[in-house]
Amino acid sequence: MSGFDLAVVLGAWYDFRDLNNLSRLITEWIADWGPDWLSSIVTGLLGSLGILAVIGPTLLVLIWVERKVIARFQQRYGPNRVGPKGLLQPVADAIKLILKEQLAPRAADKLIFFLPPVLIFVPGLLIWGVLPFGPRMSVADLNVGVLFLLAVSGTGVLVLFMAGWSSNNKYALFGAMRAVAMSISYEVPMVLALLTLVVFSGTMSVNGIVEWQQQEDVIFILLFPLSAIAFFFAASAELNRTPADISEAESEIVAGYHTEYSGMRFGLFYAVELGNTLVISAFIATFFLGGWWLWGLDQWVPSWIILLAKTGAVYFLLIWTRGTLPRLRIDQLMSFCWKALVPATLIFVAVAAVERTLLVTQGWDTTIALPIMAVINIALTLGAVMLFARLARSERLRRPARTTLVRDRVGGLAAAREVASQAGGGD
Amino acid sequence: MTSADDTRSALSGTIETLAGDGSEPVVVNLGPQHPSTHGVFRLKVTLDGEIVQDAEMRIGYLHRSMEKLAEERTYTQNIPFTDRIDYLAAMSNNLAYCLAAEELLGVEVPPRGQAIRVLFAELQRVASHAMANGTFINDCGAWHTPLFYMFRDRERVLDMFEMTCGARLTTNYMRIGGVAFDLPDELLPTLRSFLDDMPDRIASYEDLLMENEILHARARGIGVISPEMAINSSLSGPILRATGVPWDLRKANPYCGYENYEFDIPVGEQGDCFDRFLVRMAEVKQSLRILNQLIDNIPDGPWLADVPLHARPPEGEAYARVESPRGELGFYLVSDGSPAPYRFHCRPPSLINLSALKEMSIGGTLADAIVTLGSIDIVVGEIDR
Amino acid sequence: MSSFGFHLAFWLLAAMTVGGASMIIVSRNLIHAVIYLVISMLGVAGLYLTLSADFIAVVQVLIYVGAISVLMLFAIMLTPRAERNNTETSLKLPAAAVMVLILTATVFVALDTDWGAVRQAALADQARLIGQSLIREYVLPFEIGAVLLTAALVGAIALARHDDEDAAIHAQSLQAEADGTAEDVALLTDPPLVEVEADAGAGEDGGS
Amino acid sequence: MIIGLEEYLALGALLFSLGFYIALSKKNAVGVLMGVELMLNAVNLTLIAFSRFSTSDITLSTQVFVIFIIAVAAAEVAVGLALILVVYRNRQTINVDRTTLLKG
Repeated sequence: MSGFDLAVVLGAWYDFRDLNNLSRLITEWIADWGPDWLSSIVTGLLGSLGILAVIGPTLLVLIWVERKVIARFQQRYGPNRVGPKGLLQPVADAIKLILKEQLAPRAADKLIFFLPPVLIFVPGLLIWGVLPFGPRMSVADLNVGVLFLLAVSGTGVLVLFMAGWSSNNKYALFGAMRAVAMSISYEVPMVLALLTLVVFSGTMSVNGIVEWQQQEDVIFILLFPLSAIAFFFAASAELNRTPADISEAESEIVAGYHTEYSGMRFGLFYAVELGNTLVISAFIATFFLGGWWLWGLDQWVPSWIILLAKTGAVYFLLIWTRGTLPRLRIDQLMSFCWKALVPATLIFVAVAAVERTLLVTQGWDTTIALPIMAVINIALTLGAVMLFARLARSERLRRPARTTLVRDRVGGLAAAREVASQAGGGD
Repeated sequence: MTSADDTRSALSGTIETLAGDGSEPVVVNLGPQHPSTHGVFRLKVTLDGEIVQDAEMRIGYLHRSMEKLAEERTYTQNIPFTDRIDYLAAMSNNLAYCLAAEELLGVEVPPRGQAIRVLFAELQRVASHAMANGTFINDCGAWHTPLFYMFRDRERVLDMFEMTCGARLTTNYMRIGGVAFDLPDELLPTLRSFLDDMPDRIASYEDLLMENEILHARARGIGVISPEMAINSSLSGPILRATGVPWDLRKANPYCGYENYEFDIPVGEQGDCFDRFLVRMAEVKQSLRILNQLIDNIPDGPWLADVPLHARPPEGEAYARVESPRGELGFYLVSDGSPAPYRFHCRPPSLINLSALKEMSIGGTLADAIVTLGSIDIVVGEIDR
Repeated sequence: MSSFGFHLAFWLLAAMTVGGASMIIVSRNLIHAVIYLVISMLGVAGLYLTLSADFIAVVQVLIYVGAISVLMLFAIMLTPRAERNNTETSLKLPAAAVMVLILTATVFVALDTDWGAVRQAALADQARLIGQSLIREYVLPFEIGAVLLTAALVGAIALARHDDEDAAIHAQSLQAEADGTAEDVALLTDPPLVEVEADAGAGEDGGS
Repeated sequence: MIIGLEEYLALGALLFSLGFYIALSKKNAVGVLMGVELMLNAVNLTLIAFSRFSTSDITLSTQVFVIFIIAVAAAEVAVGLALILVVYRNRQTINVDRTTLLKG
């Protein structure tokens, strides 16, 4: 394997390649003397503390990264005053938010108004539970992990609704209703996109999907690019990021469901939103880019660093789209979801089922069959995208015809009068 | 619990407000504090779901009583007020006011002064349109990126303003009879490099925005107004031209020697938000064209005619209008022979263009109304004065 | 299964379930009631977990918390404020009586019968087993379920679709009701009597 | 005390009767629907409890049955809420006391 003997550190608590070792040792130690429920509670606590310890600082860095990257897109410097390179800016922001007065509208539904900033953390943290950081490194490697991910991320919308409704603010209510409508719509392509993977790999465990990719030496974005695209877009809609950030569309409804939240309550929403972006990036990396596995490099580099790198790449893509695209309108988003993403992903579920069946029943050699299927699927994806582009263009053509975009005219008063008289108005 | 009475009272209370499908309209106040009303302007929209049923404009939050104040000051002292009417196009406002005062006083502006005025009016148009298009894309929901791109160009224009007159926004540069200062030596090289860079910049914006499917979806066919409706509402500027009417005061009623420059009037075809955006982009190009013709042909000589500081114009009235970035900007002055105008009135293009907002936004969604408002490019200082 | 952790989980979840359900009765605000329903559903999901039915538990969260409650919220938000109370009808007392009867009967049966119950070994990899049995033994019910869901989908869309003509008739009947001539409502649906209000359906459905 | 089948069954019975009471007593149609959902949940809980504790080997088929119940419940809610919307449009109320058209 490597130059030095890995076996010496393998499994020791200081082996940073598998951060689970420490918690495993502790639970084994507790199991020796304590009741079994204590050890499971301690494991759970350790896992959540570990996750919190990862997310907390990561979020602070992410705020800085996002602001800095967006600033570079926009040819600005971004935060550069507090700390080296502005790195302490998020800390300063957090301190400011904590010190700010927390206002609540007088007519707000008090209990429901105060709960969401806390409740929003529950799904935000639970999702991390099934994310595998390495071969054995996930808090809970459920055999229904994919379903768990979908179920938990679906509950978040309820909290958003609570926040928006209880604020007793019309912008907030609009934001909440938009969030709810969009979230339940985009859950469908999300489910279908993941269903292709589940059907093809034959497992619902998140780690199982990664292991399948490792075993077959292929990443799913090559096999099912359309599912990856659909999942990416649906995720960015669920995360309320541009071009689908209609539920907190700044130029329309101020801040959407969290309009009335000030101080650290807003800060919590913001933190969870960023945390969700991070975890969904991690899941995209896990499902479609192979997660902690990278063609054998995971033998040399700690698996969680590989996952982090892939997550960073996906996260950068999310920032990129956010920095580039304008926002869609709600009806356009809905029709894109139901008329484009859902049929396309549905077709790919069927494709995956057929290919899986062929693979299993014909007993083909996967090293040959999979590349062929990948090529077919990429071709299908390109076809679907081009078909969509053509349909979108024909939709565009159905709108008023336009010969040239803008004509240059050398006309003075006379020309204006002529147009005016043709139009039937004027004098 | 007499349910019949309950029903009746509940129904009689709701029946006027309910649409046919039993939905309840919601009145939403956009503003006066709202991210996309471009200042303290309030739009009261009645929504059925997301559909705008009614839009009511409430203005006056930025009223500073300028027209009344101006009656107490001399003609020259009034110039700074005009900066603050349309603070995104101070030069154009200076110009329009000075033209009116000059007409009243019968002053002839020296050729160098004319050329410098054109130069700055066109630079101002570039800056103002950059701002308008940037904020328009922002209203469409882009995350500030196009806005910052266009701010970059505006910044260079404002730098030129600063090096000439010391101010960036409220320039107070034009004077009755010309301009306050001569061009500094470094201005023309700066302008030349600006003119050299701009075509590339505009090309890159067009790459980014013209074929952007989302922008098309958001702006095409939205906020449409017909040419006759536009004319009847006395709209002007890019909104009118986007409907296909080639009405530009620089051609229709040339001032400051605009007849000597070669430029076209870009017009749209549909009169929708996207056309307004395109017309503004094209107008920036035309402005650059004018500036290119101008830069090597600025005549020498005085830049300010000899006008006494406390000039007393003869009794009479004057109306002068210019094509400001937002449309026909006019100043109407009445003199009673004293050093201060008897009446000072401004025809603000924003206010009159805004009057079409209701027409344009009813039937669309809330998001469309915001985009339409953004495409009108209002400056609240000009609406309320 | 007598460990402390299990007891704790069971009683907490039971309290959550029953408490949520009782709060639906108590709360006067329909939206609060939906949120209590969600709490109750989450409790049931937790109880499924204590019964080692993890697939069902996740499905419970996915369907009830993620979809059904959201649908209910939608339905509530589509009706005006006046309709968002959660009071009881005059049937309150009879309903309570019947409830007590059912409760005593079922609890009596539950506790008195000798079920001969023994805890089975939990199924491993339930999702796979359920999936396999769905397309083997239960393929016919599965298909019927699919047809049912499709029918429900189509039916819901057909019902909820906004029809302009209907809207005009409803406006008329409403007017009649407000005028105190509500008895004639049935007659008003007769075509000759309908004078279609010009802007009755001005709203149009805005996508979705 | 050992938590066995009886506790789950009693809990299911309690939940069922609460749902029953809600379904019968609530004025609001959405409230009625909530009661129905609670009753279905109680039945599901009972079924799962039986599947875990019963002597015969019915674990899998019970779970499949529960899946069907959940699917049907979802369909029922969708149609029920659509019905509520239609009732609301026609009658301007979703109070089940006032939807008395069939009374004649």
